[in-house]
Amino acid sequence: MQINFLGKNLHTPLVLASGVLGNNKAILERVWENGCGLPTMKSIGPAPREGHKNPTVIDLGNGLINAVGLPSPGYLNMEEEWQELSDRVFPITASIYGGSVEEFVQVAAFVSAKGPDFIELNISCPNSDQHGMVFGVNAQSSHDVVAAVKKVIHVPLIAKLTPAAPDIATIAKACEDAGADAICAINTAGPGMVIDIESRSPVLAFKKGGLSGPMIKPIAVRCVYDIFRSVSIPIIGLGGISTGKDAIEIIMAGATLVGIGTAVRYRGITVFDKVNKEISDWLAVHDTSMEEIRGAAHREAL
Amino acid sequence: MQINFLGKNLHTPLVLASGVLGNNKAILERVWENGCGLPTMKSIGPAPREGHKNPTVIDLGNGLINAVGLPSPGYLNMEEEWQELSDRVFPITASIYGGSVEEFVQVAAFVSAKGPDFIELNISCPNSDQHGMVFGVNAQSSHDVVAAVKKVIHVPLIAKLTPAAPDIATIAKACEDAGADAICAINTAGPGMVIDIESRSPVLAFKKGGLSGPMIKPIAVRCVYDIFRSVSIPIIGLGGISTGKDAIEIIMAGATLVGIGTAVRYRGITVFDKVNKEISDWLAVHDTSMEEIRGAAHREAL
Amino acid sequence: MITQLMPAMVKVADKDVHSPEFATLYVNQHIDFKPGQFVMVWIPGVDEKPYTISHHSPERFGITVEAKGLFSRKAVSLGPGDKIGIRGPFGNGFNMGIGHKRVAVVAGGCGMAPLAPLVETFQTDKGPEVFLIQGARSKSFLLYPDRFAAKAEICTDDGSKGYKGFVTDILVQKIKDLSAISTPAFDMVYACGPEIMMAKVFDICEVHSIPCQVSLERYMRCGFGVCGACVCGHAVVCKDGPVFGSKMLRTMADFNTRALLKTGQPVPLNEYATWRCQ
Amino acid sequence: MITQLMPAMVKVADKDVHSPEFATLYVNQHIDFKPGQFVMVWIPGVDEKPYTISHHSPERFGITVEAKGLFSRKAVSLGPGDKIGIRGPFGNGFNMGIGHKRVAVVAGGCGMAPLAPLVETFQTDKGPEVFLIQGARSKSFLLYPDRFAAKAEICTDDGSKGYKGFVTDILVQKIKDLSAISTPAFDMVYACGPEIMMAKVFDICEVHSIPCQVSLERYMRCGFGVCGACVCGHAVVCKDGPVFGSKMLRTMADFNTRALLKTGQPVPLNEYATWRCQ
Ligand SMILES: Cc1cc2nc3c(=O)[nH]c(=O)nc-3n(C[C@H](O)[C@H](O)[C@H](O)COP(=O)(O)OP(=O)(O)OC[C@H]3O[C@@H](n4cnc5c(N)ncnc54)[C@H](O)[C@@H]3O)c2cc1C
Ligand SMILES: Cc1cc2nc3c(=O)[nH]c(=O)nc-3n(C[C@H](O)[C@H](O)[C@H](O)COP(=O)(O)OP(=O)(O)OC[C@H]3O[C@@H](n4cnc5c(N)ncnc54)[C@H](O)[C@@H]3O)c2cc1C
Ligand SMILES: Cc1cc2nc3c(=O)[nH]c(=O)nc-3n(C[C@H](O)[C@H](O)[C@H](O)COP(=O)(O)O)c2cc1C
Ligand SMILES: Cc1cc2nc3c(=O)[nH]c(=O)nc-3n(C[C@H](O)[C@H](O)[C@H](O)COP(=O)(O)O)c2cc1C
Ligand code: FES
Ligand code: FES
Repeated sequence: MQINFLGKNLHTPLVLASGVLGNNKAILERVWENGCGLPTMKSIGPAPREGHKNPTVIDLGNGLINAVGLPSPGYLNMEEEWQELSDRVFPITASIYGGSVEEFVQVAAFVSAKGPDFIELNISCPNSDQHGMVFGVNAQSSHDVVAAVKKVIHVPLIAKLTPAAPDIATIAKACEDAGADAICAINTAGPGMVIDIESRSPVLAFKKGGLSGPMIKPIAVRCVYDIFRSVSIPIIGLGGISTGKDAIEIIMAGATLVGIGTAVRYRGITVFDKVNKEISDWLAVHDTSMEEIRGAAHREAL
Repeated sequence: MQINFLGKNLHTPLVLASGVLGNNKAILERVWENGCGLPTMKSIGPAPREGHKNPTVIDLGNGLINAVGLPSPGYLNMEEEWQELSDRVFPITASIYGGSVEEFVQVAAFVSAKGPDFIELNISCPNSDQHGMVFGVNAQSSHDVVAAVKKVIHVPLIAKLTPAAPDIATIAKACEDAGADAICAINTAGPGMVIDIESRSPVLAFKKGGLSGPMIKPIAVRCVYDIFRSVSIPIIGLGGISTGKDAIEIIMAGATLVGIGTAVRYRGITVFDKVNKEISDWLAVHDTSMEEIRGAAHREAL
Repeated sequence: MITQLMPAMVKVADKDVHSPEFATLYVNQHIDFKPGQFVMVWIPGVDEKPYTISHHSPERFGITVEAKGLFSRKAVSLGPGDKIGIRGPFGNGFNMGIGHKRVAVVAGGCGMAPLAPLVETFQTDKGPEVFLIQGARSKSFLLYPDRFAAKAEICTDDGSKGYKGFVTDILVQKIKDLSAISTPAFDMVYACGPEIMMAKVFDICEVHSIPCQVSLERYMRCGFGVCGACVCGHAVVCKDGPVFGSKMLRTMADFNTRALLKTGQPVPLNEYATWRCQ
Repeated sequence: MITQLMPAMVKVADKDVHSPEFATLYVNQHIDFKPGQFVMVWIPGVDEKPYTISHHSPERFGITVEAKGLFSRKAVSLGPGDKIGIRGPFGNGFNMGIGHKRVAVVAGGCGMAPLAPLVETFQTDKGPEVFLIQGARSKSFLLYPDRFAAKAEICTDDGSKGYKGFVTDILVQKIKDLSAISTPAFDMVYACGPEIMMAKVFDICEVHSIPCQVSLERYMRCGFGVCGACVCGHAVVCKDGPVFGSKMLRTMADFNTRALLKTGQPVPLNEYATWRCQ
């Protein structure tokens, strides 16, 4: 199941979604050993941030709602992690966020020098009032931030988009035009809210939170389908992918790599090995390949 | 459980969501007899429209995906229905849609004369390329269509909003400012897509469809919560409401009436009686009232 | 696994060609089933339509399709190895009652499809005596001529086989004959065919105080009682039906009078048929 | 019903005040349970934190809270009738083994909370002989003094009760004594308390080739292995733990060295403690 992605050889087509399991070497390595081709680090911000008070992550049964609130040591306080990661044997994507184009550029330039294999711009996180999402719902601002960051980094750039954009295909195109090397879709959907009726209070301390997991899969598939029609750069498809069949579905919508986040909750860290096996079994039974089925849902039926 | 809504007495606070069970008198009457305080008719358009080819509605287990495609006899071809409805003993809301402000006005003026109790503007349907949604994602266009329609109708106006709006609270405020008497939220979420991987083809003939039912409830609750903070007109809250507890939750977010659509699939037409009973049992056990709990999630916890 | 959720793509395992117009497609899959229930059949890129389960055993089922329009012609042209999407079963199915001694089953044309498994069930389970009346336009339109243990009363519009005339004529005659021996003549009359035929059966049964059940047909979208496409009076055909008993039929405003077009517009039944012929 | 999903608001049914710092809150609800598992406790408007289930019967459970910071002080101030939100249980719990003859249980301070139900289970189920060593700052911090059938070896930092000194001194001594009679001295050593204490226990056990299990504490958010807040080396404390055995501890980079702050930054354990004191 080896796959070449923007010039790097990955041992599997599966990506660990940003914000899941954090950014320490030992755990990212474990994920990689368990069949993840490309672990993504938790988004790194311009300054130290503790994130929101608990509850921050609640399991709704068919998906999660979370408002972790972009906790980050801040890009200047991660020497220890970079040090440890410097002799890693696996590829990583560093995810970053900022509150302005300047902040994005500052963080990106610094992080790029630390040698991640890819940099992902989180222009799509709904869990903070000041950060991220504002860029991802507008084509012009998405273009601006991608173009500015592209100038200061030396590794391929992935733009991570939000399904809250009124027209995600337009945003993706703007990112491609600005120099993005790949698109990652989608970040959490909604936002949503759950209220505990006994205490009459929203359960999340931040009140609202992003939705992930099985309940957002149809939204993720639609987004990847739309983006595939508007750009020619590769797409990392994620959002509710839990099984090999889910992965095949989003590949048929147009994804090159497939991300997994919430499914770690439902199937454990070994979800990567399981999904890889399910994908290759399915491909074998159907006598086909990843390349052949990519974007297949765009061809005329029968 | 009687409740006064914009001057009308309803025998229960439950609304039948538009597009569910159609717009013929006999079936609307049955729904009303089964505990629905206010049946909403299927959205009426400016011209006859057959809607999309099948599959148009698929059950995903925890909600539906649909792209029925706004079928309508067209407002000029409904004499028979209006005739029958003229001697009804129950209240109704007529839902309408159009492709331009002029069409909305044309349909609204005509329909208003037929004597529905309320008119709902569907400025939020995602299942057609030309109709509806375009208004609901923009505050200015929402304001324009509401203001124009308000001038030509003689019954209270309800604006039905889409969760696809980047900021639904702003849209709601624009509608209130333009003269809307109530807000209905939400229409279907997404849109989403499901692909059958065996035939490699999107299952819906229209490919994309709106999501409804339990999986969108957190989005609906969040929207009603946001709208409640920005307007002072009453809100019809719907989206995934299936039980009395769901209804209590959306009332605590700020809803005055509670709509039910997809739950008809999961609990039958008697879902209305069931939910009414569940609501009043809960209120009794907690020694409280609908009025007291409305918007309760906005008060400080404990 | 076939469920009411996403269509399951399954292979057509076998095909019986009954006549140029009729074919039965078999699928080697288990499906829950009660006679009278239907499935939604999806041909990707074409359309999705409801079809009665006309053949059923624990590991196999079949649907019988009459080539009429675009979709059904495509369905009839499929053969072993072709794939179709199936979701279901939907609908209530026939109420087979308890302790029935004698029932009549009245089938018109393709209406034999839902009734056939009913007849089979009755004939195996030490069920009631079944009086089967089968009608069609002409001989070649008679479905399953050799399927049942008991022989059927046949009638054709053109007299090419059996009695020349309507199934209802035979039903009336038989009720008269039997009334001499026992009352009621039948414990239940089951009917499926053109709606006008079913309306006549209902009227006849009402006159003779015999309960009846008929299986209705309407344009369908969801198949599970939400979209409203199939509404007939106060009844939701896909969910409350497609089988309705005498009590329901008595108050069902649109029975034998109106049906909804795809637009949702209610029109007289003959206009509905014209639209279906486009 | 209490599940791992949305917190269930439940009433505090009873409260035991052990000392000004410690209280146990009881809830009259069933919860699935294995000794060592924990629940997330939510006080609306305040925060949500993990607490070990320290008392358990089929229709009731309890948590013992030490008043340290904002949240735990609030929790300790609650009483019968007050409501708290509970989700869980989470974590793996202790592996109680099969056929153990003699085990040691080493508790430091509040570390007694997860170990107490383990001791009880061992003492009822014709389990192994339990050698219990309990330590605390001073006498008033000793949890559950009269809870167990067998008596415990007590030690306090200030000598206000029992031996003046560390639990680990007693463990070493006991292993020596027992080694004269049988090898290994214990089939398993279970420990919970300050991480430095657990690290010492682990070292002692390694030297004497005795397997051990310790229960770790880290800042937590989700409680079910997704958010990464509680990661310790390659282990996810809330999901793979909180209980870890010798094999895992041998390769767990951050054990007794680093923990993550709320920001996600890894810091030396003492710095983590300082942050927790803010
Ligand atoms: C519950 C249910 C069960 C069904 N079971 C079967 C079955 O077992 N076998 C089967 O062949 N069909 C069955 N049908 C009908 C089937 O779903 C299709 O409507 C039919 O196959 C025609 O589809 P089409 O797209 O090919 O034709 P269309 O393009 O829709 O219509 C063209 C032709 O259909 C005829 N026609 C279709 N429906 C009507 C009608 N209501 N009244 C008058 N004329 C009509 C017209 O005369 C015309 O010749 C069932 C329908 C329902 C609701
Ligand atoms: C799996 C698990 C089970 C737990 N079970 C229990 C339990 O049964 N009973 C119980 O009382 N607590 C338990 N805790 C700890 C509990 O979750 C809280 O962290 C604790 O109650 C302090 O919360 P706080 O908000 O009141 O204090 P904070 O405001 O977070 O911190 C203030 C005080 O906490 C002390 N403190 C907290 N954590 C540490 C630490 N890691 N190292 C050093 N000092 C620290 C500081 O010294 C300071 O006095 C458990 C934690 C985990 C992860
Ligand atoms: C607890 C949690 C934290 C997340 N944090 C981040 C983050 O820091 N940066 C980011 O780009 N996405 C973050 N996400 C979004 C995921 O990377 C992913 O896009 C989303 O969850 C959809 O995928 P899934 O359904 O497989 O989880 C987070 C998701 C969860 C559940
Ligand atoms: C099959 C179907 C058809 C619908 N048609 C309409 C419509 O015509 N007009 C409209 O305003 N909303 C329409 N809706 C949206 C519903 O009225 C409702 O807003 C949405 O389904 C969320 O509520 P629910 O989760 O209770 O179904 C339709 C929904 C479904 C499932
Ligand atoms: S087909 Fe949708 S309600 Fe019957
Ligand atoms: S608390 Fe979230 S992974 Fe452990």
